[in-house]
Amino acid sequence: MEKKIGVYICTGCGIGDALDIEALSKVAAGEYKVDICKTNNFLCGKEGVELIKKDIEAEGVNTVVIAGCSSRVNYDVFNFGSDKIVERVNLREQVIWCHPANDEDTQMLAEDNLRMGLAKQKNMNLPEPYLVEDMSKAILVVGGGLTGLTAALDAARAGYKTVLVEKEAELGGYAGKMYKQVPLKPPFTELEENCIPGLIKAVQDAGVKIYTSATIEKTAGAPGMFNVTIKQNDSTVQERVGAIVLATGAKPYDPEKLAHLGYGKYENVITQAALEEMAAAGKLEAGKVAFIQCAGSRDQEHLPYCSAACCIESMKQALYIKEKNPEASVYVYYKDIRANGQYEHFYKKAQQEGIIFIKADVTDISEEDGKLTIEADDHTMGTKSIADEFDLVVLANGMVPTAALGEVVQLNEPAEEEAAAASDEPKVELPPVIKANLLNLDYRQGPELPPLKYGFPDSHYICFPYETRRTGIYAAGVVRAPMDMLSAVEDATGAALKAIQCVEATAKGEAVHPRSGDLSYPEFNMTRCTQCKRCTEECPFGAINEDEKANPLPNPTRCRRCGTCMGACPERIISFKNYSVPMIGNMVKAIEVPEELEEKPRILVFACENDAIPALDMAGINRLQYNPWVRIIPVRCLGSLNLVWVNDAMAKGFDGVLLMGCKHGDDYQCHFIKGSELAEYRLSKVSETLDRLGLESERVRAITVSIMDYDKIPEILDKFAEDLEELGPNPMKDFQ
Amino acid sequence: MKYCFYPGCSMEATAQANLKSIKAVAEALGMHLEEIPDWNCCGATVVSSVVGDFTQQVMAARNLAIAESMGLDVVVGCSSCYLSLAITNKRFKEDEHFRAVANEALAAGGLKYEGSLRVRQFLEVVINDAGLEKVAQMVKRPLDGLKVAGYVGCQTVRAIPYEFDDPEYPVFMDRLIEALGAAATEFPMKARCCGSSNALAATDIVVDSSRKIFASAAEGGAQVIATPCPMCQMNLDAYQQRVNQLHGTNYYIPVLFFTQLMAIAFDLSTDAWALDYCIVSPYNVLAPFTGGK
Amino acid sequence: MEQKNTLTEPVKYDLSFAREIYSLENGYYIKQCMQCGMCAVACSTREIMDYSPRQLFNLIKLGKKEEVLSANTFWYCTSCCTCKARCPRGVPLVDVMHDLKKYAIEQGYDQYPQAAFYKAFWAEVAGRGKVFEGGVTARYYLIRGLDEVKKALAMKDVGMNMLKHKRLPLLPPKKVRGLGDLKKIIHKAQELQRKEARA
Amino acid sequence: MSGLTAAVEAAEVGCEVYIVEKNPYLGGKVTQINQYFPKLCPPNCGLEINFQRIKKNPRIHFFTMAEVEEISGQEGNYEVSVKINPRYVNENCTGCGKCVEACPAERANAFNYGLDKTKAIYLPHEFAFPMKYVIDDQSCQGAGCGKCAEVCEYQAIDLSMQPKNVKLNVGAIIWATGWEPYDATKLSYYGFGRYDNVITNVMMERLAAPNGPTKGKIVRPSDGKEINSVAFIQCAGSRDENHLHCCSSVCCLASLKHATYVREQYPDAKICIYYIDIRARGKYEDFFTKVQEEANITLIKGKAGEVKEDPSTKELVVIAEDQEAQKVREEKFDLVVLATGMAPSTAASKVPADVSYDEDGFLISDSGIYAAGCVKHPLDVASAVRDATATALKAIHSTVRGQQ
Repeated sequence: MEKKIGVYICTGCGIGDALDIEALSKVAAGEYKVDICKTNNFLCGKEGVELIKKDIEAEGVNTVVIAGCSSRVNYDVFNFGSDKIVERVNLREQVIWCHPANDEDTQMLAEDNLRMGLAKQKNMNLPEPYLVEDMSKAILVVGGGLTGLTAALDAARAGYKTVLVEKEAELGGYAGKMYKQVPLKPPFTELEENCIPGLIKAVQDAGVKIYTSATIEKTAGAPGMFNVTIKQNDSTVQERVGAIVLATGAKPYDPEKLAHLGYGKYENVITQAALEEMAAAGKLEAGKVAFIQCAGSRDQEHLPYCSAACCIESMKQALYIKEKNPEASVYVYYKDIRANGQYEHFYKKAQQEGIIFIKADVTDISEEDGKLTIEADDHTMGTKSIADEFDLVVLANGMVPTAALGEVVQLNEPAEEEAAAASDEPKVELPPVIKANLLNLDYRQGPELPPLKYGFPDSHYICFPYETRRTGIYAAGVVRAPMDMLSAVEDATGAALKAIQCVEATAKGEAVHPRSGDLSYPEFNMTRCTQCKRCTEECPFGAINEDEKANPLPNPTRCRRCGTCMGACPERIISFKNYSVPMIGNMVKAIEVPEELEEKPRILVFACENDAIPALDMAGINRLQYNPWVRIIPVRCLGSLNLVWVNDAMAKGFDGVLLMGCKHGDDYQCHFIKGSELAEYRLSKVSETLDRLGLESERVRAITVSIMDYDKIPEILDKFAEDLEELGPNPMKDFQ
Repeated sequence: MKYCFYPGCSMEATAQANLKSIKAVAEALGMHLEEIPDWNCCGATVVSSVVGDFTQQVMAARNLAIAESMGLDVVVGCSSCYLSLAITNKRFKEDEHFRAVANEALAAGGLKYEGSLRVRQFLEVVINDAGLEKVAQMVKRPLDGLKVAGYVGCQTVRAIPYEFDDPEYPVFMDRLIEALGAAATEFPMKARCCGSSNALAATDIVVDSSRKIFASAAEGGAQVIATPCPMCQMNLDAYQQRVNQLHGTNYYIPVLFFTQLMAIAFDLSTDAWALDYCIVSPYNVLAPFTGGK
Repeated sequence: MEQKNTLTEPVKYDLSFAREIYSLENGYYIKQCMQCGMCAVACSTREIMDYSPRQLFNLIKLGKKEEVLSANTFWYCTSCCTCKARCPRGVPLVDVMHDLKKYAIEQGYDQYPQAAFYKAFWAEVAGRGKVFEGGVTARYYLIRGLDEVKKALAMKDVGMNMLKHKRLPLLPPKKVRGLGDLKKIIHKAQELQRKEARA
Repeated sequence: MSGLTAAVEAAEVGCEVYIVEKNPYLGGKVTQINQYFPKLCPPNCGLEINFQRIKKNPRIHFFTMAEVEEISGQEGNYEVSVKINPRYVNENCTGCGKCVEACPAERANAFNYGLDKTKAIYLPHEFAFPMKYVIDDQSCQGAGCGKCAEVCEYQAIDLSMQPKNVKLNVGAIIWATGWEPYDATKLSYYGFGRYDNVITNVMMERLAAPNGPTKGKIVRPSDGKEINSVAFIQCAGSRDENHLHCCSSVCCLASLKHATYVREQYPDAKICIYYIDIRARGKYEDFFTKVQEEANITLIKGKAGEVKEDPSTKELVVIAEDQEAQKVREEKFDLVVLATGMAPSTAASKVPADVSYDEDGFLISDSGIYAAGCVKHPLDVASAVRDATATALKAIHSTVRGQQ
């Protein structure tokens, strides 16, 4: 579109008093010859906004550059419709609130910020949404247990075509085989009739398309356009769906591994699952029974995690026994009773029914003519204990997610490994994937959801439990994390909502969380592609497949718009309409780097929009002062950092470059998983190049900052500035 | 203000000072206390250990049954009696089955109790019905500067927790002490047990418990201890000397019923002050306020 | 304080004793104990108790009849109600202790002096409808026997003081007029109590 | 957090959403949390993203300082009357902060649980969204003073502002008013309110927060001194027939997290956690394991029974029965943190509609009016968010049914 630019400089909040506004206007009107450049002392006020609106109507301004406060505020006031480009230049939080007023350096900073804004808008275009042909809004639910049935029912009730695939001949899963179930509603004291039969009927009535004895042979495509091959008996069926809920549940931990608790050795040592069967079959006759909690769970030798449901499940089963035989003696050996929340009532109820709870570690189980004896260390009495005459010992043997059952595969093919080893470049580790035969994704990055820990394809986020590393595919229930039935039901409904959300966003060409609503997407100029595979390997969401010639095959609806591919591409052939390598490059070039003798070093900071930029704003809001030589460029994610920017910066004579990104490692904070890590790894590649050029590699650094680190920002920047002063100016300055 | 009054056995023996002062103070505050005719022992916290809670509560209920016809709140001075009557009453109100069975037993004596009454501690009645303002107005001999440890004891506040004060850290008594012009001292043990009925069978318990209470009161700089409870008063008063002997301490803290302090402050008759009943003599400490009588 | 813990040899769990205790008037509540230990701290005589209430409830659960009935725990309970007010599981510990005292006496575990005191006290109430200190004391020493009288002499200063200050009437209070009815009521109550226990 | 999540998730499906918030800012309790367990990451990070989602989404409308006064109608068609209390600061506010310099009056800072003070005109906290100042009319000296209005260059201050009332027509209602910390003064045996150095877990969050009253330094409230020892008392009010009957399900992990706060600042400090059961369910077990491996952190099986204070040193003594050792321990500490539990907000302020509550006072969902988050069950943040997401779909079902 033909751009008509209006620059509006706000002089309010002390900007006018701290800066030479005239000089600032000259930058826009003079250097950049913008059509319109106006100032106002209260731009976010009614008149201020009117002023801009008038120019839009009368003068046809379609690109508005606003120099004033941070884009974190007044986002609503300065919204002039989706057909206008609005660029915000930060003069308040990141200039006058953290630098001395009427100071030469502060003024230079303000002018550079304006230059960057003006350079940036040059390369900015209005994004056009990517729209799927033959879009499907259907929801596929994989797994017909409690979670799957609930998700399917809730999706269908919301008016979406829903397909349910269950590998067994019968729907219902583990919960379906239960005699009764734990209370799911207040007062949380009464056993409830199994809800599965009713749920199955509701799912059928809701018109869900059901495949039983069916597995998924292949899941190809992307959100809005998944083509799923379902294998039922020996025939296969194709279904086109928009999003997927993975609800394949968990399996009990293999009791064969619990020989130390007598399983396999004594036939009356059984699992919780076996007890459910006995109860359901009405074959539960026992006078003295023991439950052993954490049989496998909370055990570094077996399952390091807690299986979450076993405590209340054992209480329930103990109550079965009491129901059958009120005179029965029932003991529960536990580490901690984890009847969280309102299940405390259930715990008390179990006690009232005469079930005996003993905090103890079981040390030995033995058998004499069919009766079992348990030896334990009793922690509440500080003694050894022996209890005998047990008819039955039930192991609460925990759960293992179905996603964890399969061969673990590392996706960097050997050839590449060697290549990597040969060239001394470090290599990106692709996350291992477990071939669990659940979805069989036709993805460059493996056939299943990448596991987080212990094989659970869980979200890494506390605040975003449905964050997924495969767009449009949401894990729910015990396949996602250990949980009780009450949680699983909620989890199913939540996942159904996320799936619905995904198809709705995809239909509009919008991104899903975290850049919800973003219409831009990466476009590839294939003519210059060298098939280096970096984009296909580094995309954190497996959005890009490869053809046999290793050409990238982008799937825009899988894309989360982080720009990691753009940063990875050595040929710079990947760009977004409103975010591209040249755009940032031009911003770098727009900054004025003074001559060496002026002794005004320059530091370029690439800062992550999600955490580092707000932290910098906070430093301003708290009026923390820091070095004025820094020039800050926000990036979507450090993953989008393209090395050419660093080269440009050094060539232009910047004395140092600093990357501010999110924490990585096990507790990573990057919302695009590996962004900041990738940036650091790329940086490690530049360092030698720099050394070769006789430039100290210390000039280019990456650090991690969290949104709460604002108080540390002055120290970080000042320290870096000092270090650079010691190194002396960038020799490249002379070649300007 | 009319009330049914349940004195309890100790008031006729070890705690006559309590009875005298309660009656006088009540009258002064315009409360008419009508003694429950032919009342019997409530069983305290002892009897149930021999005959069980149910029988003990039925015994206690006999008094309530008699009182019910009078239709007045039942006021109790003794903490132990208050405990047993209050809990019994609560069960009659809340537990239908218990009420039915208990009435079956009462019927054997031609009685019946519907559970219509309120059972209240005299201390609480003074504060809630008469009110601290009224009390302050009545003061003729302000106990200025007298440092009093308000020893509520255990059963008064824990019979029915939060019924009228915090079961662990009560403040009612302190407010009352202040209303009399005296100063309520910091006294962490104000609601700890004195050893109760163990005086005879396990003196060591009483001695040991009392020692801790004296220590706490002394640390707060108390000159006298004031209590609503006959049992507490007896243990702390009668065994103070013993504590000193056994522990080489030399506590000298007179122990009075709060009603005695009220009687003095209100300038009622010396008979109502009933100071002669105190084993640890309070005369010196109280001299500044008892002058002229 | 070091609580007594004689359980050196392994415990054999046995619920029959526990069931007997759980069937006492307030025994039902013991089942709700979640072994938090609040009572152990709340107790005003905890220093001299050999088992804290929590431990005692645990022993009951483990079926240690002998340890439970010979424990001093419930005898040293002063009914101060602190534990009862604090117990997070709403166990009326004081009332449970009353039950245990009664049960212990019935089982012949009445060697503790408190047992004698309670019997003496009850005898007074049953005979007069009111309590007379003098009577209780006399009966107490009758039950405890001579050696106890030595202790009494050591205590006589206390007694003398009480007398001196008119706190020990020499004559008992008047009998309750309705004593006959009261006795009928008590008799009936006892009968009903036994019936309730069976039900 | 639950309300925010439910709103954003529903709006991103395509619904029109109204948020009614009684605070002058969005985000609720999590804005006062320093770090989340088990990742020890800052809540403001996730909040920032949610606020971005709100900013970008034209379908979300919100009112701060607002309360629901009346609800009429039925599923699919409710009329909700909302009272908007005066902020005394209008939309002109640019957040420049000049007013604060001028304001003579002070108030106890509720955001920091009264651990420090702000001026009567104040920004609730740095990350406050919307970033507008607000006046506390309880402590403001009113028009008579008016100093803030004088210095404000943008006519943003209106001391005569009156409550407003808005009517909303909606298809479904999600009630996500969350929880309140249980009143620790009711646990008199722990001495909260009498002993300066006995604090609650929510106060601990503020003490450890960089934007808290001590700039993140954990010290003794009595004298600002550094600490050598801390005790954490679990189930302070929870799992208790006399207080909160149910388990609050987050306190164990919160205290384990607080132990890491202390450990980070005081590598040698003695840390004791008194507990009945450690309820680190699911993968939280890893966090529990990690904390146990820390040196000098002792877990004591036995609920703390009592706290005593030495009036001279303000030191505290925690008395508890150590069940592993079979003895009652008395330990000295500089600081005692009560793991007070969650009381549903509906225990204090009910929903102005015909709804039911369970015996713990939690709101029971009904088709049309749904409970989400901690007003429904005691939940940790991740579970509350999950629950809120699910509830958003249930609300959408109501609108679907409403149209039929």
